[in-house]
Amino acid sequence: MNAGADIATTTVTMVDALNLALRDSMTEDENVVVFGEDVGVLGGVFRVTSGLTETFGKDRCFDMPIAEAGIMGVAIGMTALGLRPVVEMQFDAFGYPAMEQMFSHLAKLRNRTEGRWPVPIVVRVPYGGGIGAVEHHSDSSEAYFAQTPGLKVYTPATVGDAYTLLREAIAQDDPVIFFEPKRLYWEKAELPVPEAAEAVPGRAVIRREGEDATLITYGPSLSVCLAAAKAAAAEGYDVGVIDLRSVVPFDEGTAADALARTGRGIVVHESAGYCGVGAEITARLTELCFDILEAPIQRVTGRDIPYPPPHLEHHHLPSVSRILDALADIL
Amino acid sequence: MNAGADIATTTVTMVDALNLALRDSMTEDENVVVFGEDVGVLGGVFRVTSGLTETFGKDRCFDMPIAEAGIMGVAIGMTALGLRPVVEMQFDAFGYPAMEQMFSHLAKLRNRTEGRWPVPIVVRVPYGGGIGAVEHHSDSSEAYFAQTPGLKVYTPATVGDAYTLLREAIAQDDPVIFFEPKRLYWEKAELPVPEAAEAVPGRAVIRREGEDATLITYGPSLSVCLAAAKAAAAEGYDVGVIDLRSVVPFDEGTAADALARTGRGIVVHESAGYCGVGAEITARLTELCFDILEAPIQRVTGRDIPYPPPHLEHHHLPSVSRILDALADIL
Amino acid sequence: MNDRTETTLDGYWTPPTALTLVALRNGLRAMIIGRRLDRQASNLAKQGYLTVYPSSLGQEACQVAAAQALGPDDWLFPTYRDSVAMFTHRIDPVKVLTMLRGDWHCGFDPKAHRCAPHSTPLATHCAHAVGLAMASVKKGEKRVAMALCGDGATSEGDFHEALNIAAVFKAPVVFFVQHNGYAISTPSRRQFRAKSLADKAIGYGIRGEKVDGNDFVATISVLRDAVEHARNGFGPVLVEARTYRVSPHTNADDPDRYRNRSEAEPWLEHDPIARLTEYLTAQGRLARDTLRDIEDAAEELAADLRRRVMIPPEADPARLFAHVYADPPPHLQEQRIAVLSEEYVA
Amino acid sequence: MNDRTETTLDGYWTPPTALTLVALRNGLRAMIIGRRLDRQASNLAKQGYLTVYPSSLGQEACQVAAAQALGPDDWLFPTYRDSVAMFTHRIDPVKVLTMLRGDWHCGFDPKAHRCAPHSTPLATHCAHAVGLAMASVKKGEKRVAMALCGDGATSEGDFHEALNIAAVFKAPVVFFVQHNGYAISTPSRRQFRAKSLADKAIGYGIRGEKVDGNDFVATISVLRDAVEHARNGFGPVLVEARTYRVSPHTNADDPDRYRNRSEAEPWLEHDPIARLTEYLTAQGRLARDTLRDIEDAAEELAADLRRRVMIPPEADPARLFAHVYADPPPHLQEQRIAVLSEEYVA
Ligand SMILES: Cc1ncc(C[n+]2csc(CCOP(=O)(O)OP(=O)(O)O)c2C)c(N)n1
Ligand SMILES: Cc1ncc(C[n+]2csc(CCOP(=O)(O)OP(=O)(O)O)c2C)c(N)n1
Ligand SMILES: [Mg+2]
Ligand SMILES: [Mg+2]
Repeated sequence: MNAGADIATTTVTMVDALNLALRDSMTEDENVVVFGEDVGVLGGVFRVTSGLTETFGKDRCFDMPIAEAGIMGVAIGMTALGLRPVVEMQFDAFGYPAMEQMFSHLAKLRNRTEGRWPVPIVVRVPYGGGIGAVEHHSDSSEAYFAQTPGLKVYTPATVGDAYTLLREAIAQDDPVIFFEPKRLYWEKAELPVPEAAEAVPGRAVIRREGEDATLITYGPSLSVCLAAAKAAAAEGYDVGVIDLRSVVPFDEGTAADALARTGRGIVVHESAGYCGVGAEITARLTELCFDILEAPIQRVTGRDIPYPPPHLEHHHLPSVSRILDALADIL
Repeated sequence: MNAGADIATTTVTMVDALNLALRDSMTEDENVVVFGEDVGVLGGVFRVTSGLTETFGKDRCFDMPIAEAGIMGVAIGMTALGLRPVVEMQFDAFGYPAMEQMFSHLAKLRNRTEGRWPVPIVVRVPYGGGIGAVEHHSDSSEAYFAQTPGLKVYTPATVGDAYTLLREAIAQDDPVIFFEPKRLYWEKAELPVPEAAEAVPGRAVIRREGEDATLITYGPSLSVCLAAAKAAAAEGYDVGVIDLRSVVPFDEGTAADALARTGRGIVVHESAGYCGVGAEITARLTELCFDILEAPIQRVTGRDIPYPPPHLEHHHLPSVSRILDALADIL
Repeated sequence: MNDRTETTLDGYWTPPTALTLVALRNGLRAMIIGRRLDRQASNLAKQGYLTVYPSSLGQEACQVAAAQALGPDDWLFPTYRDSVAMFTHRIDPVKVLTMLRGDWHCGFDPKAHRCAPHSTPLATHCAHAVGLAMASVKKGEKRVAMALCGDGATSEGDFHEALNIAAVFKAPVVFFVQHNGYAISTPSRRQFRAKSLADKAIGYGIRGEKVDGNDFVATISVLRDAVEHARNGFGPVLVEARTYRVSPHTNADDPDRYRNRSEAEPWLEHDPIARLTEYLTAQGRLARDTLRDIEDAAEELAADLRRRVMIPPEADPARLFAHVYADPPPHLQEQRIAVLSEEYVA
Repeated sequence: MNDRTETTLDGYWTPPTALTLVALRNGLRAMIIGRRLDRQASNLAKQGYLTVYPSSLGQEACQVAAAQALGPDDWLFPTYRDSVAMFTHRIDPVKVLTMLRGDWHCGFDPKAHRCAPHSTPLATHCAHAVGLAMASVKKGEKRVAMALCGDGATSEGDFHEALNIAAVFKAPVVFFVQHNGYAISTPSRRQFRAKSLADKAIGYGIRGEKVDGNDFVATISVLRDAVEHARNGFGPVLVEARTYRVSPHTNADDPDRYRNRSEAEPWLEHDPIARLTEYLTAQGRLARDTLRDIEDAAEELAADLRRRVMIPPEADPARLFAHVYADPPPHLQEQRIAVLSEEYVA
């Protein structure tokens, strides 16, 4: 079932790409194990782990009791004997019970033991809104993890990156909180999977070049930014878009280079703005580009409110019009 | 034992001031209850709740089993019948097990119920380092809470504010995460307590005027900033210091006014810098003062590492010399 | 720990305090109405009028008994699965469904109805029930809090902490576990290994009961006893009701991926509504007319529910900002103004 | 649940698999040495050479039995209180004390010693033990993991989740609770209401044992059985040892605020070292000389510990950055350079 290797081009969803990444990693390294709530025979509520139990057996992909802290703790313990667990938190907010395990152990164990006990764990977190889910099902908690030293934070915005970033997250020795934008799960792409493997984590990618202003974003907001850039083009503005791919590490070089050309930037993300990841990006890029900036870097983010109910979520989320408004302020 | 009312001037520590604030609030409103781990007959490991059980009875101040999520959940349930719990998390990192309760319920319940179920809870968190404590005992987690909509985040830097801010936190209807700088617990001040009640939360205070640059800080870092300002004065620089007192709400007006005069600012805090509170302050103030800034706002913060062991913590913490270095960069 | 399953799977358990005929008829009525509203809600979800709906089909005895075992000052702490309990607790069905419909998170006044919002984060509300119960004792009141949860939720640390704290403080709480065999796709044998969830009571030093959750008579009797035990200062009670989740986890779930349809058969044979109907009929206590009246009332309520849910809810963005804080910080006030002015523009 | 307290409080429990004389002498030796090192550590803390020290005075039977019940591939998951268990597990005392001394968080190689760093966040390491045990099974190994914790830690949700998961997977873990009567100032009656913590085993469907934790013979026998039970695929075991925390919580604690000194008396009469010494002496199995030899060895080790702890540890700031990540992000590399260059300046 190592499908990636011999298929030239195939149309897959992000769910498929993630599934394939898990399969390929599990095939390559028998220490990779996958577990969480309903990830076995059901294949996860989003089907990302579909068929893994069938292919690799119950030993390699299995259901756990509903105990997120316990799941995280078990994963940590397993690394002592060389396993490389990939765990799923069913929805973003349901990872909160595991925060003590993640902040006090996952993030710190390598450091505490001076590298003797690395914890190569990937925590997959379906995150964000825009899918009309009821309360507690649409949080975006990446900033909590981004500010925790010892953790890495990845988030793909494309089907290809979903594959590549997940593969890389599993392969490396640092713990990675892997944020999967739920509303992109069913996005499709033509994918010669192994060849798409150009995404280097920690390396942002320029999704659109632009001379007038730069949008800096990640995950679910990339498509909104691309749409905004297109709309701006119709109004005569040449707006570039940068996809960070990982929040930790943050590729400030790529972002700063783009900003240096345009002198104007907007950071866009879906999670709340106050003390969000956008604040860090803004502060760092301002420091790096202070003399070149023509206007203060703007932020277009989720509002500083609990995630709204489905009928109201569009008021919360960054939208093309909010980005255009912000562009109008600085252009 | 409502000691504050009739004492003219008395020398107290921050621990005493906090204890007095609890006493005065408990006397004034019988719905105020205090609980947590070892807060009863022991009076808390830092003695902040000393004597409360004796004075107010076991019904008003009591020990709980060691279950932080449960403690937080119990507090939330109590508010349905009008109680106003003040709970203690024994050390900052030991509040992590309660994060789901804090993020998914405490922060959201008023909003979910459209104001029908307010949750007037104060969570007291002894935080920060500098006291030579072993691992897991020196975290500063204010940014996690500052970025959670629905929560307020206070932190006193003086003995007087410890009293006033805690009183106000207990009196108001929003949940407040109240960060107490452990290393200031034994600071002393002359305190005509009720008269010192000038601290308005959400209102920053200028601790030192200065025309050349502005240090913006809170909690345990205030004294470091004041010392740095003094050292800078010796070198001929007139450096002002602003104490925010609360991170949510953030009094951007006071900070921006000061910055507008100096054109140069440094944000100083002890928690890790990456995605920390300083990023938000920097980003907002840059936006407000963009045209007036002579240099990018600098940040002097804890390093982005797990809190170090006692023998190495001084390399981590903001110090006078690090602040002076940052000043040298922008002056 | 008392086990009242054995005696009831094939017969009917005789309650220590006799249930009045009125109580049994009320139970039957609420079960029939509850099932009808539940079916209506499932349909509304399929048709897109609700975002999602977790049905409690087959669990009506538990749902109704939970609500009906409570006294007039007692509180209910339900989960997403417990809409029928909330209907029975006399909350307007439209307001119960608000969260699932997606116009707001909670549609009713929790204090007026003595009912917490549906809890989605599993087991977290168990501690809320304990807090309320402790506050009640402190205030010299005699309220009992009943926390509902599923078999899966018992694996969470929050469940344990709540039970233990309640035990230490002898808090008047009834923890009512509807053991319906599944947590989404995970069967209960992969959730815990004990013979019975009620066995956990021993480890907390509290009273534990196991009951046939498809037997209304047994379930309400056990719950009433539990409520009075708690109310009278004897401490919390853990009640496990063995039942079966006949429906998918929610309308979005596909149970064919993880269980055989035939598995449901014995449970359908023990359908709680059929059993109580049969019992009352056999005893000559249920006239055909009465049954038809109930069914008519159920139809009417279902039609009313459908009609009202189909009216598009108002979606005023001002609501988003109105109650985040009693006293909002300045940055939020700015955002509120921005959102509202966008509205005027649009 | 087996209760081995009653039989042992006044006598000595006869183990099912006879303990060899060597095992008993090893136990006594380790207890005497452990207590001496523990006292040395307490003194070093008072004198400021350690930041803090939580003594296990009076709990030596538990400490030593825990370590000595393990086989050569088994792992220990200790708390801050379990330094004596770690000494017995053959980790250099100076390295055990590194965390408490404050030069680094963990001073030894956990994998080489099959011992996790002391866990401070209560009960969190219980799940780590489960994970290790599950990995061992997956790898076809026969390792057992032993997680130590206190009575207070059993109130945490993490304790529950770990036991439940271990039960479901029949993971080879021994959860060993040293019930020493206190969690800092909180007596165990305010921590839980069950008659015995071992009763919790029933609710998890696993084996539970209660033992007199001041009786070395009983404790090591129960733990050995538990370890072999787990190793042989019968699932986890919960062992509660009833003992008493003779010392303050740590050297910084003042127990006079919350308990009467007289409370310790019956426990001091059941001192584990005195009991085993008496037992062996009464049986003619312990020569005066042997005892003196052990005591001499203990003195020597304590002196060595003192000497080595008093040498100021090196405090190289490069350590702060060396292992935060395998592959550090750029902002951290910058900080590393900044800190190191500050160093060169200073
Ligand atoms: C803390 C948390 N983790 C995970 C989930 C996702 N989730 C929702 S329902 C469910 C299964 C719950 O099963 P059970 O407690 O048996 O209740 P039932 O649905 O059977 O009524 C899960 C895992 C959640 N809501 N909260
Ligand atoms: C999660 C967490 N909460 C609180 C604490 C603070 N704390 C340290 S030791 C202790 C008491 C633990 O008592 P017990 O488990 O009985 O162990 P003992 O100290 O008696 O050996 C507490 C509350 C902690 N370390 N971790
Ligand atoms: Mg269930
Ligand atoms: Mg103890």
